[in-house]
Amino acid sequence: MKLKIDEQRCKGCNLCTTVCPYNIFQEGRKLNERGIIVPILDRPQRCTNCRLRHLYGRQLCGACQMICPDQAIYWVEEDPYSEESVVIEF
Amino acid sequence: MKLKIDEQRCKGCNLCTTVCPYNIFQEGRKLNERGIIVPILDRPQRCTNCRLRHLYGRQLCGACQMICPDQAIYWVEEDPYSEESVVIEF
Amino acid sequence: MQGNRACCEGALAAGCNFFGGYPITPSTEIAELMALKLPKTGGTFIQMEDELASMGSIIGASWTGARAMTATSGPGFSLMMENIGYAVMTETPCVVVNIQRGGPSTGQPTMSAQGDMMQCRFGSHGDMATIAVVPSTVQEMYELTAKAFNLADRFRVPTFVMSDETIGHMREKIVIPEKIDIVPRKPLEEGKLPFEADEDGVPGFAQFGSGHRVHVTGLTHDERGYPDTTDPDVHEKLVKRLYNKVESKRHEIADYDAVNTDAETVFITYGPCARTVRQVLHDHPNEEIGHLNLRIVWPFPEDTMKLFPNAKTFIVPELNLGQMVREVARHTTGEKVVSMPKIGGHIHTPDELYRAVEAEK
Amino acid sequence: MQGNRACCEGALAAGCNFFGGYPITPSTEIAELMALKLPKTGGTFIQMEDELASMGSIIGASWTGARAMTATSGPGFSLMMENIGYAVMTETPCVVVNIQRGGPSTGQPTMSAQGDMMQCRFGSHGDMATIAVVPSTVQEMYELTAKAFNLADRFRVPTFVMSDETIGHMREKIVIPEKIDIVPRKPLEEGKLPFEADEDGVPGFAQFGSGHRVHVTGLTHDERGYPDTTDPDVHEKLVKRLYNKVESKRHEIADYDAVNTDAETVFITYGPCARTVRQVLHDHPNEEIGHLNLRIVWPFPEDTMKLFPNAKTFIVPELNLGQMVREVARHTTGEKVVSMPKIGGHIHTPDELYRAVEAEK
Amino acid sequence: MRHEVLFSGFGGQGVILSAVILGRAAALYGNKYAVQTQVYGPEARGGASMSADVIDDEPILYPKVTSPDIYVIMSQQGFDKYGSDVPDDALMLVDSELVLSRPECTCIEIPATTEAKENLGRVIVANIVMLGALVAATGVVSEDAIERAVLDSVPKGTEDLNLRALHRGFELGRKK
Amino acid sequence: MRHEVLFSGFGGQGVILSAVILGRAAALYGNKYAVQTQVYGPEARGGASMSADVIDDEPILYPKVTSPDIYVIMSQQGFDKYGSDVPDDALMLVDSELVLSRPECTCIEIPATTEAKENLGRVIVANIVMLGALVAATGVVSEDAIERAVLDSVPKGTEDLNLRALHRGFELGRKK
Amino acid sequence: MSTRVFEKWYREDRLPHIFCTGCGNGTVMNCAIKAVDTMQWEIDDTIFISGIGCSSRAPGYITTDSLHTTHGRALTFATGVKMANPDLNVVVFTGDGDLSAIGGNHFIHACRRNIDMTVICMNNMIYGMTGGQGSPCTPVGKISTTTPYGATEPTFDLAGLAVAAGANHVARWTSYHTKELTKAIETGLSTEGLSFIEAMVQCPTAYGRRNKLRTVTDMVEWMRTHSILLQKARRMEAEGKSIPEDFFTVGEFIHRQRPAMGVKR
Amino acid sequence: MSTRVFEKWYREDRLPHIFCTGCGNGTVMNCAIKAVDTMQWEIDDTIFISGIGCSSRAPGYITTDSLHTTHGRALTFATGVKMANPDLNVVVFTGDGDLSAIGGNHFIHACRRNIDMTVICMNNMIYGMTGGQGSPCTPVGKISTTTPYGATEPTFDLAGLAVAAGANHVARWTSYHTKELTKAIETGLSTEGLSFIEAMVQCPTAYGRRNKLRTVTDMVEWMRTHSILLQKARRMEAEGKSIPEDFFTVGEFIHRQRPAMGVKR
Ligand SMILES: Cc1ncc(C[n+]2csc(CCOP(=O)(O)OP(=O)(O)O)c2C)c(N)n1
Ligand SMILES: Cc1ncc(C[n+]2csc(CCOP(=O)(O)OP(=O)(O)O)c2C)c(N)n1
Ligand code: SF4
Ligand code: SF4
Ligand code: SF4
Ligand code: SF4
Ligand code: SF4
Ligand code: SF4
Ligand SMILES: [Mg+2]
Ligand SMILES: [Mg+2]
Repeated sequence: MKLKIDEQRCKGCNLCTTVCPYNIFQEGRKLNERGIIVPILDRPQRCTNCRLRHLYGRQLCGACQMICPDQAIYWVEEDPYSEESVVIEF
Repeated sequence: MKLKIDEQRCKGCNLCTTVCPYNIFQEGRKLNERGIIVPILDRPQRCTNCRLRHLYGRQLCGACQMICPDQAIYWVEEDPYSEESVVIEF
Repeated sequence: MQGNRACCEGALAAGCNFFGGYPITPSTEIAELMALKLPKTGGTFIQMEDELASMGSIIGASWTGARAMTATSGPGFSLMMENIGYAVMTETPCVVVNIQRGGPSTGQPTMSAQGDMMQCRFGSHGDMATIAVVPSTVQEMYELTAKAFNLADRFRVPTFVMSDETIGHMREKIVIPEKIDIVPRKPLEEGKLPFEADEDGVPGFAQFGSGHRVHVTGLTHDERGYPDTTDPDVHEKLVKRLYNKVESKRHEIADYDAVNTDAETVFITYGPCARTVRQVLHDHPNEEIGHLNLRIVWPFPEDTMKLFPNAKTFIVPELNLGQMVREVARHTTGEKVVSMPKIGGHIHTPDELYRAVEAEK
Repeated sequence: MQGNRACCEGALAAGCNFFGGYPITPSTEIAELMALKLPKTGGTFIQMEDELASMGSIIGASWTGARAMTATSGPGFSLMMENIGYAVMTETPCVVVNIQRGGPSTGQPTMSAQGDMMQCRFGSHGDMATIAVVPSTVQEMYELTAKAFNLADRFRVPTFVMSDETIGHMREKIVIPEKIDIVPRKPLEEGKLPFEADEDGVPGFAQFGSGHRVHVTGLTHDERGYPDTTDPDVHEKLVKRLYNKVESKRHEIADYDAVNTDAETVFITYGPCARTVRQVLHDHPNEEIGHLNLRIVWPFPEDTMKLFPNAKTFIVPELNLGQMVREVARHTTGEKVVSMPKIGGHIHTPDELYRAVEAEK
Repeated sequence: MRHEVLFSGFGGQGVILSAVILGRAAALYGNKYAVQTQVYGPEARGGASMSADVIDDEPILYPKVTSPDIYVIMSQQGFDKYGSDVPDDALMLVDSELVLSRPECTCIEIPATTEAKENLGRVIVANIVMLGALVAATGVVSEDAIERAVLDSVPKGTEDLNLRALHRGFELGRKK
Repeated sequence: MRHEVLFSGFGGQGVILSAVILGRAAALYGNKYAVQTQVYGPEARGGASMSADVIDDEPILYPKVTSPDIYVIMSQQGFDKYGSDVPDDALMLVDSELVLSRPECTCIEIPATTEAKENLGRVIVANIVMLGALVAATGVVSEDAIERAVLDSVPKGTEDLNLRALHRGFELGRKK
Repeated sequence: MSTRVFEKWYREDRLPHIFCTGCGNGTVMNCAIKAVDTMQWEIDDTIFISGIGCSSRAPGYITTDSLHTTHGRALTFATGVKMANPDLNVVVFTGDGDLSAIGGNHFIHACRRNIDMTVICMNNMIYGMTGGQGSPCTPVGKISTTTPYGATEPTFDLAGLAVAAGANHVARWTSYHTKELTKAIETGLSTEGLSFIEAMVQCPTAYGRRNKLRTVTDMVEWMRTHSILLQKARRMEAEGKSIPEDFFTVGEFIHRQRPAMGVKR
Repeated sequence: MSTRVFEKWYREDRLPHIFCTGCGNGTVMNCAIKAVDTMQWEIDDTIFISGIGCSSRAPGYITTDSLHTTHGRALTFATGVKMANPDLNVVVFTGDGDLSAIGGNHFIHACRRNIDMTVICMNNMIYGMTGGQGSPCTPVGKISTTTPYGATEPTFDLAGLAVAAGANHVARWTSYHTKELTKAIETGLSTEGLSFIEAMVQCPTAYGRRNKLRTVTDMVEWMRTHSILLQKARRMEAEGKSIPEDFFTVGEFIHRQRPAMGVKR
């Protein structure tokens, strides 16, 4: 699983940065073209959901997704051959 | 003091007949010209207020007057030379 | 049968199955009868906490597909104005009965009047068009109430039964038709957007619970129903359509009697005043007095006046200080227009009206 | 200064000392400024629970002698209708500001419109007459709001400031007059009954707490103020007086500019459209284009149209689908009346209006 | 022929019901046309209320009474308001005990309230007594018609009482 | 001469305030006439809002902009909505980082947001930077006038920050 | 010289009032007038305000300045009066329908704001004026013209609502309990903030008649025998006993000093 | 295949929504959607209804049939929907202003009738949509555009009012407490009768900014640290300790089985 932030939705509130137990979300630095500073992900592989979802077959933790007021946080199935394990979608 | 019922106001509800401790008010029998049966007074001299108001200088009992929804019950000063001590006002 | 009762019976015959109301003289009998009858026919009667709520409840019910109605009088009608505008904006079919009494304000609760005719047209903020029927007999109360449901469904607008204490509380014999035509609302077609109008300017109805997943809002919205509140074109397109779907059909919607169309002096009436005029015509059969009685006053069928090509004078008796006469005046070109206002609770006598005719001779 | 601010400043200059309101775009700045300013001048600001309550509160305050005001926009205006009728019936002076936005319903909350002009006249049930001022500049917002208080007090009617988002949110420089005339209400004279009118049709004011022991009711009442709801004469006398005290003075109340009175093509405007017409006149100084701008639209000063004896065409641009043009049409005798409706939130451009003039050539 | 019947009394006497019943008798059981209207105040009891029927062989156009030919007056206030300038050729029935005044026209005095109270046991049926008297005295509808209309209109369980009242009314009306 | 200045950006960038300040500078400190208007949506943040000034030596009749000669564009959405068919003889200032497109007309690129964030420490004053640049580049009002208008309009305690932003704007505007 | 009930407070020229024979509203007026008189309030400084309903007709019979407003809105007008001139004494008469159906919002907001006035609700459990429709206080099972099969909607506890909304003084009595009612109103008048007095009253015409309480006395008797002192009810509750279905509590529900608005300067 | 939050319940074509950066409304929507999804309600049988306000925009982003009504009146429309077709599931989103200022009457009546629906109030203690005027829930002393000198009016306890008015299930949580809030809504959805869920939410734009809670996180942090569990508050009360002024209680206020209306057939 890959953790993603949808840049078309994220408004840069940084609530995700406050709730993730692993501090995976970090305050971003760069304005995007919508004038928004999207958080950046710090080693998202550490996310409970990324690691264990397949094992348990259901959503684990998900605190960031629940609190994200903009429905911007989600996971995608990982492409088995992908090199990068985290993508920020533009 | 004389106890009076104002026939122009009384609507004949008979609440006075239920509250007077001396049963001074009795259900009337005759329709008046407004189509109303006004209670009649049975020895109203027995009324606490009639008897004792002058002595104590204030309203006594007055239960009938308070409950009378039509503001129809009142007292007048007695004419010292009057023969009748109770008058029904027409 | 009492007028208010005929109103209920007409509504029930037309399939009314939801009534949300709040009592007010002189319309109360309608709510009372609905409370008695609806539970027996599987419909829902609910007495709401006020008229704002009554209006809200019938709009909500209508979106579930119910034929919904409320009844009130002046003060309650004033309270419904905001939600009436919402019904217009969201194209929610519903029927609002106003048994008019003397206004303004609390006024004369038990007396008759027609003081809310302009309010019915202009009482809510913004531009809009709606439909109003006005009965002049208990029989018409029955028939026009039933018709109001069909009009409401066909055009998807709130439709008003603008009656008054006189007809509402009058009792006379009526003949109940064997069968009332029920013209149901047109459902939303597959592939169409929920606020995408057909050629007639009216979109198909996306009933709640039937899978259309419609968003209904009183904000200016596009054909999907989504708010778009700053684009002038979206607003203009929507509001003009809502207006024209009714106003452009005014002559098709029109429902009236025109008698003695050659006459030079013509009465224009709606509601109980029609009866006085009929009495005048009956009592003076030899004189040429024209009579146009409108059973539907909004949209105002201005062309009906042209049915009287020789008309020199239009006399408009009303139980108000002169309301519909404004419409008559707006559309006349040279004919004299005489307003015959009457307020206080009684209808004009035949004498009064006949004198007005004589004055025109 | 912003238009809405000018409204407050005008009100305060006129002695407004009570504001009861409920926020709504685009009128909210008025409440906000009042909240800031009234406590400092010893007045009372209260944010009520809704617009029905706002209207109730200013009527209550007015009976204690306060110069009371509220401000709202379309949806809130609709909710005030019942209590506006009460103010009319009880002859309670008060000022209601409506900063109009796009309707119907929630519509376009942040856009400009003049869709509530007819509602202002006919929105409450029953027959009544009230006064409405319409500013076309921020300066006029100041002056006409102040004037509204005087009119309300003089005629004892609710008086409306029927502005719109354009003027309400526009900022321009204004010149604050050194002094605003305050014409206080006429007190009830000794020996007169509280609803016994003087010659001008207006009774003296029996302020609460000053010993008049007046009973105020929205029911039809006699000169003592006591309800009498079944006597047609009492009703007729009262309601006609309430109507005529304003309507019979319509030309005295009138406030307008008439420019190029010899013209054949004449614009009739109120509010922001006046400015577009002025621009047209400015840009085309050699052409004879007449302009009648009404600062008071209700009661409608029909005689002002006669100031243009050569008029062949009246063009009425409005930010609605054609409302005041109805009044123009009612009172014209042969002249062509062109309605120039515009909805969606923007005002007409000078070009649009000039093209209309050319079309009449 | 057009008959206009005007009922007046104080609220609670049932004058509206009287007119409703009479109208019903005429329209449903009398083969005529009838329109019933009323004027009433906000008072549930007390105050003068008025109720009227127009009864005709032709359909009724103008529905209100303009010059009643029959008056039924059950209170002094009602008389003062509606009964004081009655045309000479009209007929008036009054509740003889509650109405003190008498009109210029023919007047039939019916002690309806006393009758109802003393002989029938319920003041409430005074209006039915009056109705009976009215029908007997004027024949504006048939006795049979009014009987059926009364039975239609009164609460279950009170049919007997009301019929007795009506019949007593017939008697009192016929006598005159 | 009539100038029409149009500001656009997303809600929260303060484009309405910019127009208010510019209008104020012209009307109160510039000895001119000015009218400020706007179009804004329901969104407190996000969404494209527009604000405009008409500035003239004569009293202003028609208050709205019809063909602005000066554009200040602070977001791509704003450009798309208001900046895409600008006449050739107009002048446009854009926030160079937030607006990706460029117009046909003369365009001055001001990195206002970056400047505000990085050199002034508060993104919120980006609009004041733009305002400074606008005045420096066009002279539609004097630098002194805009300075006084800014001081009138900003919250107590932020005067310094805003003045710095304005002056930085002057510099950026003059450079071009 | 005669002694009518606080004669100077009644408009003689308007009596008799329009209330039906035996209507409890007249009794509640007596109690209110007596309480006001006891407070030695001046006629010219006292304002009675009401909405629409039988009960709301009361101010029209009282000599003071008075405002008979629109249905349900009395408290908004009262708020305007009191906030514009806190030196006036304001008493509001209202009915269960006026106060709690259409006027419910103003009721809870006036309580929340705790505006310094006394609100007396004549609760006859019905819409009297319009002829007997169900109100939010019509007990379950009772007949009204809009509940012909017996009322089914749960009802409001007006006193409880007033407490939850914030009123400083809340009491309930009946028109039978003239002494207690008078006293409760008096306490209300002298309490800063909003005082809410619920007076259960008989409505023989629109309520009693349809609900097997044929005579006026039947209804008064019903109120007398079905009211249960708050203290006793609480004791019973504590003991785990339940209060019989059609009983209601009377007494003082709360008396407190939350911050109030519109208090005399 | 991606896993958005209950993707099928959101109208993708309308996101991002108009809420400001960090507005708590979006979080409450997530919780409500999760609860509805857990109940396995069908999209086509579920109706979301709201009034006017930022919070009331929520239904417009949800895929079901939805009714965005007039300010304050959502519950009247909801009553119509539910009483006309009890088979539909009805959820109402509302704001503190919408529900308790202009809509207060419908609120108490819906609770009284105990209509079978779930009402979720996003209480940001302010009028957000109109730019930050005081609401009946703005705490005393706080700054809003209409309380520039600090709010002075006493406030409503919405949950308390709902209890007094008759709702079957009443709970309060915050947008910080996503788990508890979701659970409370779920309980609400499965309770017959009216469930009222008060969700305290941060409004950085119209409330926080003026009240020294500059950033989104400040406000969320404030809610986290100032909420106190109902059980704890009750314990403290029993011990005679008072709850500090600007603290508020969270938890389940009531869960009961009074008779309800509009229950599925
Ligand atoms: C807006 C409005 N709706 C309805 C009415 C009709 N109406 C008058 S009084 C009343 C009910 C009064 O009930 P309540 O307040 O309990 O007073 P009661 O007559 O029982 O004393 C109603 C519904 C009205 N006058 N105005
Ligand atoms: C009748 C009416 N009055 C006023 C308004 C303006 N208005 C829109 S939203 C709102 C307040 C919303 O506050 P709340 O319900 O707390 O929602 P929030 O925006 O805070 O989520 C107001 C007053 C309106 N739309 N309609
Ligand atoms: S799901 Fe939990 S662990 Fe994973 S990123 Fe979100 S908050 Fe962190
Ligand atoms: S919580 Fe959501 S909207 Fe906020 S910063 Fe994180 S991803 Fe963006
Ligand atoms: S209580 Fe009053 S109204 Fe009733 S019967 Fe006695 S005197 Fe008459
Ligand atoms: S005052 Fe008391 S004792 Fe005297 S008559 Fe009245 S109730 Fe009886
Ligand atoms: S109807 Fe009821 S409340 Fe009204 S006056 Fe009669 S008894 Fe009293
Ligand atoms: S104003 Fe407040 S409530 Fe509204 S969207 Fe912004 S943060 Fe949310
Ligand atoms: Mg009642
Ligand atoms: Mg809020």
